[in-house]
Amino acid sequence: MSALLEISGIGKSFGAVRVLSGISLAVSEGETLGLIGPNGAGKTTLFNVVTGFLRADAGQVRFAGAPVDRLPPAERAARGLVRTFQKAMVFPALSLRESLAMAARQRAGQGLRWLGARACHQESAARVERLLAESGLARHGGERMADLSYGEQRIADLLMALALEPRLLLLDEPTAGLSQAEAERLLGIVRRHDARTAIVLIAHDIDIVFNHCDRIAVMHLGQLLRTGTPQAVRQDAAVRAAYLGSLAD
Amino acid sequence: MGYAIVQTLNALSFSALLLLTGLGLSVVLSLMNFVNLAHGGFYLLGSYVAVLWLGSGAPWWLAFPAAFLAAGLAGAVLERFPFRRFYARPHLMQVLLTYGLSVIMADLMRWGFGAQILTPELPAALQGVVFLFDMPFPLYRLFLIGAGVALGLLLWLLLDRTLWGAVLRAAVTDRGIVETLGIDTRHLFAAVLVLSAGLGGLSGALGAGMLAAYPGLDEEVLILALVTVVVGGLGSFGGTVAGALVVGFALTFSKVWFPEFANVVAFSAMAGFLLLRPNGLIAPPLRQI
Amino acid sequence: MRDIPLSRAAPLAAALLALALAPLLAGAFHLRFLAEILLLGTAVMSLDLLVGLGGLVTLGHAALFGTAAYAAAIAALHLGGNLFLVLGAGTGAALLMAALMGVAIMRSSHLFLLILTLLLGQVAWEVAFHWREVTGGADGLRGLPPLSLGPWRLDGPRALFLLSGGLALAAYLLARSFADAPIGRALVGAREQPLRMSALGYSIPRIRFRAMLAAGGIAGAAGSLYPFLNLYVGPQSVHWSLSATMIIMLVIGGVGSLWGAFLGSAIYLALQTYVSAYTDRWQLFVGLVFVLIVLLLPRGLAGGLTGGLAGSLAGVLSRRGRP
Amino acid sequence: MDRLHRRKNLRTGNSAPPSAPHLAPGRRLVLGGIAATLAGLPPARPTLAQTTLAQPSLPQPALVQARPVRIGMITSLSGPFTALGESMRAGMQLLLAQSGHRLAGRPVEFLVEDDLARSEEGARKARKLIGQDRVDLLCGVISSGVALALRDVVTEARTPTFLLGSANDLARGAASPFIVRPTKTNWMLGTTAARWAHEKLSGARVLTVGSDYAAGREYIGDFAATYQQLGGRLGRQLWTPLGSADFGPLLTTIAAERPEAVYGFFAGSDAVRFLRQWKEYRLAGRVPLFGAGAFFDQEDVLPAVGDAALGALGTFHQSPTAPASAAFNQAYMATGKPLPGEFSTTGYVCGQVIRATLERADGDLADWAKACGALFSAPVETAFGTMPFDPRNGQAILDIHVNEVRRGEDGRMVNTVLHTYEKLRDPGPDA
Repeated sequence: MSALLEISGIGKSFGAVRVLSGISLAVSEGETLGLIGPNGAGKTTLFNVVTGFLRADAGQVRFAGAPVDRLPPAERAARGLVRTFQKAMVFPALSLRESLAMAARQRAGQGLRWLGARACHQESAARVERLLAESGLARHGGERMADLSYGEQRIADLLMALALEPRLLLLDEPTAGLSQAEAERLLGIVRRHDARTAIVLIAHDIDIVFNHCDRIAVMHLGQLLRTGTPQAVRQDAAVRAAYLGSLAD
Repeated sequence: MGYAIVQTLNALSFSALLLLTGLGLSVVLSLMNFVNLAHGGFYLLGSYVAVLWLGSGAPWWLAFPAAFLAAGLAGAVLERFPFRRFYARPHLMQVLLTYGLSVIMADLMRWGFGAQILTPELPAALQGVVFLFDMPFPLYRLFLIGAGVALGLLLWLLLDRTLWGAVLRAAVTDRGIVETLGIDTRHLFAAVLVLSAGLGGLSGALGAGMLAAYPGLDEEVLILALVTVVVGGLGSFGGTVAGALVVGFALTFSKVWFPEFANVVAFSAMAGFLLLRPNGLIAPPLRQI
Repeated sequence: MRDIPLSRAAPLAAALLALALAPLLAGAFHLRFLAEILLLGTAVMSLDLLVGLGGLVTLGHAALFGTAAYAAAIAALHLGGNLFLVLGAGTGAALLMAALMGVAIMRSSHLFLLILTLLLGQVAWEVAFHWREVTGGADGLRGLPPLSLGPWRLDGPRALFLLSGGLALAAYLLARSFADAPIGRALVGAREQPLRMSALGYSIPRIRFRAMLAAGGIAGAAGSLYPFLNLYVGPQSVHWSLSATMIIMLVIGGVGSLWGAFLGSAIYLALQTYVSAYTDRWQLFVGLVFVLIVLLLPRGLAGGLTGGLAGSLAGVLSRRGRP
Repeated sequence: MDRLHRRKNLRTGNSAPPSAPHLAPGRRLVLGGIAATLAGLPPARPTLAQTTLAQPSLPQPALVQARPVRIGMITSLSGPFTALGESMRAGMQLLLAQSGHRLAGRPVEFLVEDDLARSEEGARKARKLIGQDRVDLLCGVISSGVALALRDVVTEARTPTFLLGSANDLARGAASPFIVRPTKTNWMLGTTAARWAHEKLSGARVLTVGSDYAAGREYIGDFAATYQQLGGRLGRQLWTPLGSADFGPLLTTIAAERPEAVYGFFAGSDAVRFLRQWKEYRLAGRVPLFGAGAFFDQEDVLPAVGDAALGALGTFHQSPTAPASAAFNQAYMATGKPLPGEFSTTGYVCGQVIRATLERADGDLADWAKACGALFSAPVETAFGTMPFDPRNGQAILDIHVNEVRRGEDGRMVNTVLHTYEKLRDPGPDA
């Protein structure tokens, strides 16, 4: 079975600074891949390249068997390659329900409808209510996003991504700034929603990564250091030296 | 031969005028992220001051510092209230506020200086002409080119090569850090605005010999300056220079080659250019995420 | 069925009542004046779709409005003043122009958009100003046939007022539905979090292009009737200074509140028409009013009114709620 | 000071008696007007103060003499023609002051509205003056675009109008039985310039350069047509957009063409810039310069260009050295104004024609056809000279002067009459 996402030979520089060099990586359907590495390793840049927010200098990205390098971010998202951002990016003036509806309508291909809006509203409503119920945020549905707590905003951010029914979800530090319990709750929502969704997870909390991921990729100074099962990675000498070592001491 | 040289000099002199007006605008835009549509008003005020000064019999060369001071003073007043409260606001609000102020300034100037077209009496030293291959070119325009180059250099040295300029650039990047050093950034920003307004007035004084002074000129100049700054790409000194050259040459040579359709050609060319390069000639590197 | 909230129904009812009563009470000049306010207000409201919802400030709106005006006038000169013909020609031309402006709005934003649309508007003005055989050049086109609908001539002030009122009302409902529809919400989303919107699979250029088409269509419909107020159309209706005037009207009325556009155009035109008879300094007056509104009521008079009303209402309720 | 007195339009000047301003019942205070308009309400009733101040409105014909005649003027008090509009108003105000604010025995109320040089604005102001202020007659307008926009408005309202724009069409296709035109058409100036050029330059190749808008096209087009008819040769025809900031490129092109003579038309700030740069590029004195109309306007252009226009020739229906305008010149300058130019004289002449119309109709314009007939029956003595009217289109038949810009005794530049073409009559509807 071929991989869902195939990255080969990605390189990227900002001016004289080489941020990514020769990254090759594959993610298969339903898999959860953890992406770790110290600050400045190039994890978020890799996300930006994969989702089309940055254009790579070299290399290729294939998603579901087709090259997506020339597609704009919106087009990639529409194909199921969905991401979140390091900081919760919510629409402060819209309510939680409206925000989720925005994602749900886009998924249904009705995001730019003008006339016959009533029908769109109703169609997306069911999916939105299901998401709200799953996440336990139903009672906040009518509140403006700006009025939600930070943890709730992060969950709302995730729910928007889930409303798109992603095939691959790229989560960029979804648990940063959250308590352990909140983080577990958030990842639980992802898993419960749809087990077939592949996930790439960037997180600084090593425990979370090792507990939730099937495989782990370690980045350091723009290069992919090692890919493997949590066990293998934990025991890798190079990884220890570059990254885990400081934690293990 | 002479024809081509003189037309090129025509373009250069107009570019110099655009540079002078554009610089004032781009200084506040690039350093303080403040859009000042009242800049045309500073320009026209400078023109009027210079016209009156040159007609008064006082030493002619003092007309330029006088125009700088008059416009700078107007800028200082407006900086205290209400510009200062709008530095952190979105561009739309700045555009609206300063546009309203420019309407008020324009009407006050019409009140004070009348609606007649006024022109300066240039000193004899600037009235001469040079002949290049038998084609006449006014000395005054050479003076404009010289002034444009000199002022551009001076400003660049001030902002790029002095401590004051360094502090200023630091304050733009991070206001907080500079304030912890005990520097009052409010004064710093006020000084930049006064400098920009003064530059507007100075360019008005220099440009009066070419464009005269009358109600409505402020708006015409403002648009040219805005186009210059935007075509150059916001927020860089080199961009404004490049923009002035592009706009000056486009406007001049469209008049040379298609006199009847000069504006259509020049505007379409600039619009087309902005469609192809939506961030202008020299866009500062920007990381969105 | 969704209920229409009272806050929305009340102004609607008031508008209908005013439309019905005005022709009985106002004189010929005032009716025509009101018609002008309504037509310009409609154009300003369409601008509000871009500025208020999308945060996209353009200086090219008069080009849409004026292109429609010229197209409608030219169609009427050659083919007669049938209302639907005129509306169709004007709106169609405006949509074409909006498609051109749409390319601009897809590609640029902020100050760049402002200048790009200014340049495009200037090109449109140059064409109207110089294409004498078709547009009459600086002198404009006069002697248009009056509007007609089958056997009825619609050239009296009352007919023009009712026509403009009907158009304004229809345009308001249309704009309202745009703002509430997925496309309107997407436009707000693209303003607030453009990156997030891209990540949700929304193509921001496509959202903006469609918004420009919607705004252009509405402005075009208003523009097509505009020449028939005076049976004349001139190049000033395309000039960027009319775009700037529209922005002023919008800000006075209140950015983001659709009905504020009508309030803004009424106040601006009334100032311009009445104050100028009393003092040469009327522009000073308009400038001061404008600056004061920007300083004190950033959400315009509409925002100030509803904010003030809602505020006082909330005050009353909370006082009552106390034991 | 009573606030009613400060309203600028009510009275024509300081010489007006301070008592008893004539307020018609329809006139309202600013706020009342705005409020009424916003609410779509009918005109408010006059307030108590206004009622007591106002003349009792008595519509009986016997008292028509006592009722004030209301004259509405539409002119540009902002926008590109501001200075011209102020001059036009000043000329009219001077005539009214000289007449003691009474014409044909009736007191005058003079209302001025600003058209911003925008057609739609002018049309709205005209409708306001007609529909709300109930003026008896209208006059004014600088911009021909505004004049053409007003044509149907005043014709439909059947309001007698003295219209001062100069587009040829105003005397031709756009002529109207309700419009009198006490000023020139562009054709009159363009064609006489061609005749003069033909007589004096004996077939020189003339390069034309013009501001590319309606008036420029007419001035240059009529010149070119007549000049070629007479057998003259034309050189290159150059056009430049209205509102050009820099004429350097154009003047360099002209210098490279080495023309035998240049005929041009510019107005306002364009004229000032063109002439100053004409001198800077050393074309002044080397190439004969012809022009027409506002290009060398005495009040608007000449004071701003120093001696740059010295020796230039222009055809114009106005000249400060024309004998007919001597009395007006003196009176105008006595109010502290400079030597008058076209629009101050036009404003004054317009007043003279309005006065003649009212006097010949015994102050009663109710029967406009009759009043108009009386006006057209005999010429009117004006500051433009003896002015007969063409009854076909209400267009004045004018003497056109060829002016040379000369240095006057006090050193200032003066448009000096060299020659006069008498009784120019626009082809009118026949054209």
